[in-house]
Amino acid sequence: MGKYIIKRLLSLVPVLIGVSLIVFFLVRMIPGSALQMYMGTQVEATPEQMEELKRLFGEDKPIPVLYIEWVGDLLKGDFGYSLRTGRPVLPDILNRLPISLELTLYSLILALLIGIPLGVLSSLRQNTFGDFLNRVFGLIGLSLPQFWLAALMVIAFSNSQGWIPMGNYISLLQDPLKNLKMFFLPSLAIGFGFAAVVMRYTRNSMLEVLQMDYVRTAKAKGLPHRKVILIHALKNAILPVITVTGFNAGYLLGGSIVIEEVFALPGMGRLALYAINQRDYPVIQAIVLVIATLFVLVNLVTDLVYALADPRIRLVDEKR
Amino acid sequence: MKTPRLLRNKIAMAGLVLILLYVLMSVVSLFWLPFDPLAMHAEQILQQPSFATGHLFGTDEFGRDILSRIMKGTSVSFIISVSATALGAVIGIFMGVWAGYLGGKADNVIMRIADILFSFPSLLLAIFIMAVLGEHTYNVVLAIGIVYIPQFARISRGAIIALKGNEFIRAAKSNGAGRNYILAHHLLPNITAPLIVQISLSLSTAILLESALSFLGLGVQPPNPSWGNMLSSARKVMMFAPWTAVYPGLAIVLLVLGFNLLGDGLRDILDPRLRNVR
Amino acid sequence: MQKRDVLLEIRDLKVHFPLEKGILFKKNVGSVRAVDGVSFSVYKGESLGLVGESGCGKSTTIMALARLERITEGQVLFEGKDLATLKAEELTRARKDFQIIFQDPYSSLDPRMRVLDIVAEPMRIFTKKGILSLSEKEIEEKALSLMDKCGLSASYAKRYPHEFSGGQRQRIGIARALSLGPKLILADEPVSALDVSIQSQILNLLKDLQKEFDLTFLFIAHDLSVVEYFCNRVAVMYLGNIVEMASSNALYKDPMHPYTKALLSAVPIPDPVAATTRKRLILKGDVPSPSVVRPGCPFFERCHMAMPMCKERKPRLLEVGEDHQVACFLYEKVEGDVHA
Amino acid sequence: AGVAEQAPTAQKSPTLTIGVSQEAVGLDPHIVTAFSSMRRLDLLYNRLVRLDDNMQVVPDLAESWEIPNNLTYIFHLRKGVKFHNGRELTADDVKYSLERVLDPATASPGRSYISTISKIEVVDAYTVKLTLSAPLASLLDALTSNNISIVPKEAVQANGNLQRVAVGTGPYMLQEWVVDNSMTLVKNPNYFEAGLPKSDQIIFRVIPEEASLYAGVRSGNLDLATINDGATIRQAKSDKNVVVMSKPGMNVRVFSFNNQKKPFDDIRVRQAVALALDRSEILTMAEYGMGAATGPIPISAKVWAISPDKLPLGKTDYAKAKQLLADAGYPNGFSFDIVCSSTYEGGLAVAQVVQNQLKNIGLTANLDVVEWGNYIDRWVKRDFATMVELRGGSSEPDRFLYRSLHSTGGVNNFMYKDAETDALLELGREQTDPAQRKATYDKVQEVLSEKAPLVFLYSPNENQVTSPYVEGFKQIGNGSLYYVTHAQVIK
Amino acid sequence: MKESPILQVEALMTEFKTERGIVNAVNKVSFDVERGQTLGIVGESGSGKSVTNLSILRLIEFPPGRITGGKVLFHDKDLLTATEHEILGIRGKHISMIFQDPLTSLNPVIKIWKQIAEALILHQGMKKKEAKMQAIELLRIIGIPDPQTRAECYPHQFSGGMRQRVMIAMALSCNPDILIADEPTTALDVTIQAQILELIRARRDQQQTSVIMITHDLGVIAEMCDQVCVMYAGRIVEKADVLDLFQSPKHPYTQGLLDSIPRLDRTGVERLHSIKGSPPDLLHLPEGCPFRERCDKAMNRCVSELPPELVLDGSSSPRKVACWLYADKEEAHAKA
Ligand SMILES: Nc1ncnc2c1ncn2[C@@H]1O[C@H](COP(=O)(O)OP(=O)(O)OP(=O)(O)O)[C@@H](O)[C@H]1O
Ligand SMILES: Nc1ncnc2c1ncn2[C@@H]1O[C@H](COP(=O)(O)OP(=O)(O)OP(=O)(O)O)[C@@H](O)[C@H]1O
Ligand SMILES: [Mg+2]
Ligand SMILES: [Mg+2]
Repeated sequence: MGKYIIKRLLSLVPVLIGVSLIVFFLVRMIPGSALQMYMGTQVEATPEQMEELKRLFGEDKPIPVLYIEWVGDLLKGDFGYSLRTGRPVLPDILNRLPISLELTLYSLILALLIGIPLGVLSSLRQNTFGDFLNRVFGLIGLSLPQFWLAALMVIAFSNSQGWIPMGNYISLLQDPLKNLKMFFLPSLAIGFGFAAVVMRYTRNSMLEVLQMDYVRTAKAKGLPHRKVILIHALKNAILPVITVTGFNAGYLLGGSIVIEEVFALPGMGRLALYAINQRDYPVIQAIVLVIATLFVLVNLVTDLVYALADPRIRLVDEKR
Repeated sequence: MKTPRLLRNKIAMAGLVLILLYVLMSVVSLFWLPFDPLAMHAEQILQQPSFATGHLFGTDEFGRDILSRIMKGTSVSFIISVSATALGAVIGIFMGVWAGYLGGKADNVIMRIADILFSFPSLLLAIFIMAVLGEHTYNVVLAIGIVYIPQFARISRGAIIALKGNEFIRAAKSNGAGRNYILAHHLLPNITAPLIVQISLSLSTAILLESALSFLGLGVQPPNPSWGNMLSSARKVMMFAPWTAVYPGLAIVLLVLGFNLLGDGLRDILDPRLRNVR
Repeated sequence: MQKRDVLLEIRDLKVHFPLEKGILFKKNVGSVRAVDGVSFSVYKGESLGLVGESGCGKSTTIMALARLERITEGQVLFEGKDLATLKAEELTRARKDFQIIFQDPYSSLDPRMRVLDIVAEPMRIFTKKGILSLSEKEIEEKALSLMDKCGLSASYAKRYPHEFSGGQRQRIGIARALSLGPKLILADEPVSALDVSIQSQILNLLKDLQKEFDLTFLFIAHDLSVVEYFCNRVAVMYLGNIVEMASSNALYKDPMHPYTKALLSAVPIPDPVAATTRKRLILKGDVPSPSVVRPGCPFFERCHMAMPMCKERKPRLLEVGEDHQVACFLYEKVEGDVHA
Repeated sequence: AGVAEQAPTAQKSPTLTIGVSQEAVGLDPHIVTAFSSMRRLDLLYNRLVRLDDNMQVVPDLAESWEIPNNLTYIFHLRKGVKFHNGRELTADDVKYSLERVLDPATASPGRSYISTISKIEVVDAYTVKLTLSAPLASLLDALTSNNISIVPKEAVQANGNLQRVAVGTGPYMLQEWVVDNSMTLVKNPNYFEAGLPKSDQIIFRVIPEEASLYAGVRSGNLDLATINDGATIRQAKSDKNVVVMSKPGMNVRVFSFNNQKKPFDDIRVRQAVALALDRSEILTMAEYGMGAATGPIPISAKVWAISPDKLPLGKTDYAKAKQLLADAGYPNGFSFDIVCSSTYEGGLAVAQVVQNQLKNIGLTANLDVVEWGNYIDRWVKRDFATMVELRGGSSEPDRFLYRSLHSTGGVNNFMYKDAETDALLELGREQTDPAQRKATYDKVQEVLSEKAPLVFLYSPNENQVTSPYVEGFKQIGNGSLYYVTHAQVIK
Repeated sequence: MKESPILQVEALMTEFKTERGIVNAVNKVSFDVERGQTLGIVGESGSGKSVTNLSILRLIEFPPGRITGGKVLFHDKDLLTATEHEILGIRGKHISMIFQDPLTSLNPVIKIWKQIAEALILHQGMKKKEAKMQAIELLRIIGIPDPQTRAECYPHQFSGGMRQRVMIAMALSCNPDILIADEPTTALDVTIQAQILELIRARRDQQQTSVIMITHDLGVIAEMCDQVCVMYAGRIVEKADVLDLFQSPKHPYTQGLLDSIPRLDRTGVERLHSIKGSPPDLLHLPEGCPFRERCDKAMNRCVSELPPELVLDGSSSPRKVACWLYADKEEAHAKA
């Protein structure tokens, strides 16, 4: 198992190399530069000043050289300095990470809390009106643009204290209640659509599992319906849900840009958006790397959880 | 056999009807619109929906008729979602099919590329591409299409690998069929079912992605209306003129719902698990 | 003993599937020895049965000899040509002469093709490759006549496989196998998936076709009664090896290998009177894993007659009677004693 | 009932929370360019002189000053002013700070404001003498800029630059900065102005959505917020839970031409466009009326500005415009691109209205809406035919117009070269007599309106929304939050 | 008169609603199970064997399935009208089942001992620990080597034969009165099949359990059963003592079946008999006898009238046949 994890971690290397190459060169293909953004449309500068600025903004060397320097620094643990704020990149990213992680986690929890029971209910009443309503509800959930939902929430809750984060991040340790309160609406805005996904997966997977012979075996043993569903069916039906959950978790970590924007949550997504807008290359590069790493890590965790939940999956090739 | 199945599936039919309504709307919008969707009227800014003025969905901050703009935006949404899906599907399926069919090293290489694309969050990737290419409608198509590539690649690869184990593939081989022949005659025709489902779902997400991009100011650019940029500009005024956000939002929700209903229904129809076999 | 023409000869065929590990850089960590040194010949006009328990390598053997599975080692001489080393184009040419009937009537037909196209497909491919020269009309006529021979009426031509029952699908598969006019039919459990009443129809059909087209069969089954009925010679496989080979009569009357004996005694006989009197030889345990390398007799672990030497050396296939071969030290010893 | 309704004794809250839409980009006053940074610097540093709420230059670190001739300025500093690090400020710090700004290696944007300073002499610990190489009428105004704040040398040397630290003399000291979340400032107990600042603590919160900013004030999460967006202000105005402070600011929205690109190299074409643009309609539709029509000098610079309807081409006249177009050889109009961006500065809304208005004289404008970084790229490369811009104006005409419209101006991106304009701007720069200068700049405004190298449209309002409990805040009109020092929340 | 049967199935009817119409999967099926005896049910795929037995324990999924008529009397209690609570008390305790596919019939994510212990806890009121001990004991009895450690395994770590044994251990854990074995060996190799059949035989003989053995293998029937029912298209076409059935099959279908299997005990058969045609589509059952289209002896009457169940005299006990051939024969007398 330990060996397996190490192997999986090693497989990060090529992904990171690929991602870093793409990002590094892609970012520099975006028209405009950090220096231009910095100068804006109002500032005059003499040619000597421009030379100096170019040096400061790292625009004085060819891109491949810059790439190699950057990778060299990375290996030393130096992620560089933000061109926008002049602050070191890594601490700023690490500051935001908890916010994105929390948002992701809460959305997933909400989604699972809503999605799994609905999916199970729906599958048990397949093709009834209730099932139909459930599915349509789920599909509507899938069809709502997150940002629209979020914007409507901001309108609806603009008068109530504490529900809209307003750029004011309160950490879980500081005040758990306030923390949960401020994350509730953003998590719901994300979780709602994802709940629909969970519901669909749970439903489909339950439908499949309910036709399996072992469910019949359990019933033939005289187990009451509730136990058959909760113990025998759900344990199996949950497996594909684990996979999608993990998959979406990976996505959400870097993907809740719009929600962070609307609710003014200072997370990674927003940082990424700003960094792109400001051509803050070191920040963009670092974020993308961090997100890609997280993505791979989350996938690894998902696989581990999956292996825990499904004994058939073996992480290491054992002898049979 | 096929058509009646579709017709009998309530969910798919509901989706189809919704989509057809939109198609109708987009066709009508080519010839007729209640008002000029681009004409501004300083004296009619942010009017409430009303029968009396004829602005059934109200007007926006430039006094433009929202209904007309939504109608005009329909074709844009269709064009973007259809072409982005087509782009992603063609390239993704091509990659996935070959990866799945060839297996081994080719599979490894192709899928690693897809993985790298995959480990970018889709919106971020789209934002990147838009930033590099600039804000044009066809770049929106490109950005969303690229986001779709790995998804289609995965699905078609999975489907091909599942199919490869079937004995009829061996049968064809034993009858002297070559690689390309098997691909064209046996594999591709048989992966259409999962792909059709994926396509209809992709059509729906394309609309959502486009609107999210527009919402961030990166999608279809004003004054041309798209539902996303209508919402984006409504952001400022929606607190006191909620109709500016509600109707374009509903336009998105209903069409996306249409594609999702269709996709879900098709899945029911095409998924043998949910059917009584034999 | 009459002189018989050898149509197919297999010499020391081995098919090993590599067991791979690793994510990026795959490395071999052993192999599944699905077929581990099999030799036999198929004579013109005969039906050779290949029996054995699930996983013993029957399918792999014929898939390998049809070059649908990679051959690890060994020769496959078909009319003198070694199929194992033929180049792609020659191989295609050769395929005309040996065709396969598959086990699963559901997955062996492309669900998206019409029956007529399924039957005609091999002819179309060979025409396209310039090996046959048939017009589309000829192809269709031939396909229809084959369908007719296999008990499928012409009115089925435009239907899809899912509209047929298992038995009918198997008939489609048979018609397809016959379309190129092969000499050898490799039948991989063609009746295992079928109901008893249908099974006899198909077996009869195959017998009729054999006569009509002068076919040679390599017939796989796990049901010993079916093999007994259909084949004149039988090879018994265990864990990738042939442990006994004999004419049907000899094998069923006088099985020699302990495994064959156990196998025969385990087959339930539809006769309640006989059932009560029959003595059963019940084997312990299951078929062991083919990925473990064992130097000795493959049947060693389950054999009730096992001797110490069985664990160390692998017995050779020895001629023990007229047209009867066994791979077991029980008989080797006797032979050895005679010589000593 | 009277007793029951009586409010509990009003209590002063120690904290004032300010919502802003953009995060500060570094805090080194000599380096930063971003408006958002300036708003923090208002509270952290001082300059020699500052502007009051009537846009008058008043003492800040300099108690008083003398201008013996138009090339010499002598400043007398306050005594006992202490930096946040506890050291007293002296004339050496002023010399060091000005020299740092002037050093090209600092790459300070403030350099261009004061580049004519040729000599800085420390007369005594509390007196500094500046000598100019050429007259610069706008020097005092330039010294009010945040970019010319006075900083301690040792802090710069210790940190390389001051982007992440703040060691000023200002009323507040930097306590904590969580980027894109909040910045907490605490009262400077040694601040030199007696009784200031009023609040013990200031918290800046970054909330990018303007609607959310407004919601923040409404819900009491914020005490004060700066909001640009007209729509939001319009709504806030009808809301009794908040107080809206609004007055035309110093920025100018302009519609600019590339004066060397066909067809806008033809003055008649430019004039036609100028005549076709209806400022009040643009204001209504793009800003919800939150602004004032302006000519070349921001209308809020009351001393200098002339209202556009009193200037040439200030009133819409389609007939004349069409005639001009016909004269220029475009009787049927033509089509061209307007570069704009969806950020506030990028003026997308204005561009849409302009596009619509130009239809009236048969011109077809296509919007080239680009992302902000692209926009700047286009601007820098002068890759546009026309563009909607927001120009940062100034109450000092020289500071604004010279760099924008003089043929050698650092931000003259219109490629505008006109001898008459150049001469007038050079003259205005040297004149120290107010009446003479006024005459010169009246002429400048007339010439610029007539020749229309760009069309000055309006000055958007500077808006602050506060909760009703905020007392003492005043707007200056250039966005500065200096008067936060005077503000407190009393509930 | 012998002891009354332990289970009586009377005119059981089960149907499925499908997209294409209603399938009458089980149509008026009646049979009795005697204490300690083994009843075999043979028939082709789709003839309704499994559905019949699932119906006994009301394990038919609704929708699409529904039991539409008949009685299932267990100790004079009709299981079809029993309350949910009553039926739960019978399943697994008095009547238990083994299914065809040992691979899919065990829950893949639950440990072996837990799956066995479940029924013990439920029906015998055992504590968890006690149940685990008992489960391990059961594993030992069915011949799993090293039961202590193997109990902690998951099903996929067992071979097919071992899994099927676990199924049997599970089914027999509460000493049921009746064991229903639905093709328990179809998925297994012959040598393993022999092991499993041996195990069932031994348990049956020790505990006097009645067994219903479903199979399509006449060999298994011959080896295991006392009585046999032959099913065709949802009906029982012949019911007899095992000896009678094999010695003198009456129904043309049974005769055809017996003739069409290759048999090791009768080598050298040149050509098998085969029943023409294929089993009917239950959706479109023809009127009259469902077998008539494949029957060599079909008469006009077969086309229009469904043959009733006729009682004939057998050598050891009365036997029943549903075929018009015997309607006029002396020996036949229609069942009351
Ligand atoms: N592609 C493969 N990779 C690895 N192992 C394989 C592969 N194909 C077959 N095997 C293994 O080879 C052995 C022989 O398989 P084969 O299919 O030839 O058996 P069989 O005798 O045909 O069995 P059955 O009666 O079940 O069809 C089995 O253990 C199987 O697991
Ligand atoms: N869930 C279901 N939905 C619809 N029809 C069903 C369902 N289950 C069974 N049937 C139908 O009921 C009939 C009897 O099925 P059953 O499973 O009892 O056959 P069987 O005799 O056990 O066959 P096998 O030997 O294949 O197990 C079949 O025609 C089948 O199509
Ligand atoms: Mg096989
Ligand atoms: Mg069954």
